[in-house]
Amino acid sequence: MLMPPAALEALLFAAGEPFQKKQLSKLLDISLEQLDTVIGVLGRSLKDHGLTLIVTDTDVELRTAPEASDIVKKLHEDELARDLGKGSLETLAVIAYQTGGADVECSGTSRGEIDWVRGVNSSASIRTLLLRGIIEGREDEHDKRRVRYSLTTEALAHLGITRTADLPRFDELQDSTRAIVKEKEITDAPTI
Amino acid sequence: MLMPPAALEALLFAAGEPFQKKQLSKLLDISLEQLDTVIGVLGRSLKDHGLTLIVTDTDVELRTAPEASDIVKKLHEDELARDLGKGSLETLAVIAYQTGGADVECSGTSRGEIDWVRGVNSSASIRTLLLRGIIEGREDEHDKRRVRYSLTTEALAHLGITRTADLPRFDELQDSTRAIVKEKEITDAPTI
Amino acid sequence: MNQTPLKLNFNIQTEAYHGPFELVLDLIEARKLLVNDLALASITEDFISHVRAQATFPIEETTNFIQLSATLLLIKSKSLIPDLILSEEENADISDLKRRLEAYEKVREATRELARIFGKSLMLPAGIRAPEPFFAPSRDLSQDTLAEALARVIAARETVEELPEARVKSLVSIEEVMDKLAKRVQGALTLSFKDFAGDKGEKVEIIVSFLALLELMKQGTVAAEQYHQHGDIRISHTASASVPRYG
Repeated sequence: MLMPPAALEALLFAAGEPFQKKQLSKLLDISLEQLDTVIGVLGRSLKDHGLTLIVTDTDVELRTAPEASDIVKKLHEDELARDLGKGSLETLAVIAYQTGGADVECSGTSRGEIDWVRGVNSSASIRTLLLRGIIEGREDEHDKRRVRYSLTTEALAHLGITRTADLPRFDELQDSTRAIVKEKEITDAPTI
Repeated sequence: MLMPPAALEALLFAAGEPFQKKQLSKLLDISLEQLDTVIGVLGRSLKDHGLTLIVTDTDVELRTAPEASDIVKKLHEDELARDLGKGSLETLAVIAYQTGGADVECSGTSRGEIDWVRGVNSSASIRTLLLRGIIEGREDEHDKRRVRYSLTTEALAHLGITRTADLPRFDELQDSTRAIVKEKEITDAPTI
Repeated sequence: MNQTPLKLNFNIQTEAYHGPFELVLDLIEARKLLVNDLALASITEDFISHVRAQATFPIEETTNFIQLSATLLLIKSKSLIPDLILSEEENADISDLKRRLEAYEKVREATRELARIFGKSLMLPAGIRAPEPFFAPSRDLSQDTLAEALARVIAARETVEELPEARVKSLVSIEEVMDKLAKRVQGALTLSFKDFAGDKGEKVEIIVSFLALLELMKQGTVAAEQYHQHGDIRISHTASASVPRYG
């Protein structure tokens, strides 16, 4: 069995954002007082580690240690200065061409559609594009759990266009892309 | 100053996705051999913590520990692992048990090798695994037209293990499979 | 076996799907045998009945099954008539099949191991912090690189979908395979008939009924019996002196 401090660490890590103490005590099935003890134990065990706990009256959060700020900053600079690369460009292209055009019925592209067209998992690419402000996600009107991605206005400006329909070979490439997406709807069935 | 294992931990946490070893060695300004040592040290220091390192030939990723599975599942109930179909699982097994090890000249498994051992066309299964991010394809170093597939950190995370060598009965099931495939490469016999 | 015809290549494998190797191993395991010539010879009829009962395999899978049937029939024939001379290619097919089956046995075990642990202990990645959006484009982001990227993706899909076509060429019917083999076996039998004198008379009988069996299967009569996958062998070489029941 996992000790409470380790369980707390796993929860905070997977959450990625501040976690309410109230909610944590429920999840871990301990009292708020016990939780404070557990937070103390975890905090001390993170000494000499690259992570640290930020604790307020109501919340707890796992963060990179302040001593690591230089190297983490270097990482982000590195990430932002880098070329997008093949995977992210393909992902962006699917979003750009699949979205928009004459019929505005289809606003944005879902992750499942991108994965399907590319034939590989695109989570990492979507993450990169989001972090760089090139795409943004919006809740699907029909399915609240699904997010649809589209290009940001900054990205359009960078490309020197006002709408994606101005992209080269737009009609042709959009038709092919949408035909592939249709295929998905037909075969969206049992796991293989 | 932050020690390299702590710096590595901070970077992996901040990245939130698999990190290429090559890129890490550059950021930390250490050699790949040194990086492997640092990975080992960090891995051991995470014992009794809620986090763990997943290491493949090319990548490292920080993830919640397998023991924390039950508690973190409460967080993401909606996006829990869907089971894989039989064909995909079998294809995954072929790839999993042939990858890794120090003496592999070519890492990864080609589609031809998978078909050879399964006796059926595996493209559908490979596609499913790619879509779910459980395997990734890389160009064969010797034959650019051929793609070789290997496990991602996502695959290991679903299997609850930190490296391929921890697969159940790995030595027993891996060695024999590899010996057989090697033989095949020599004779390069026609299909069935 | 629950096999439904499916429209698209990437949907071939339903849960109940049995590949040809799997079928062979299931049949061998049901008889508690190890993978060797003897075992392969003993499951040949069952395997073929099975293939014949499946009218709805996707075309490419049918090729795999028929090619495997052909190799099994060779092994069977050779076990009945040791004098039957096999070509180098045929011998290579047989040893290749045995190697693949050995490898596949391991894969099956590995698959069982993975099925046992897959998804049981999930290890989650670090949660994604809501990004503070600030725009950071790159040098490789332009209208043209985007169009190229998408064209590349579309082209890659097309080549993937064209691949299976090439394999269908080798398609032959199981009847052709049986016909050819029946002729070979009959030929070998005539040539070496004198070897089968005396105490070997029993063997002649076996071979003759094997040929009769090939003929029956060709006409579809045996297949009409619809074997249960793990069911009894109604026709084996020990019982083959009696004509299989049908009708």
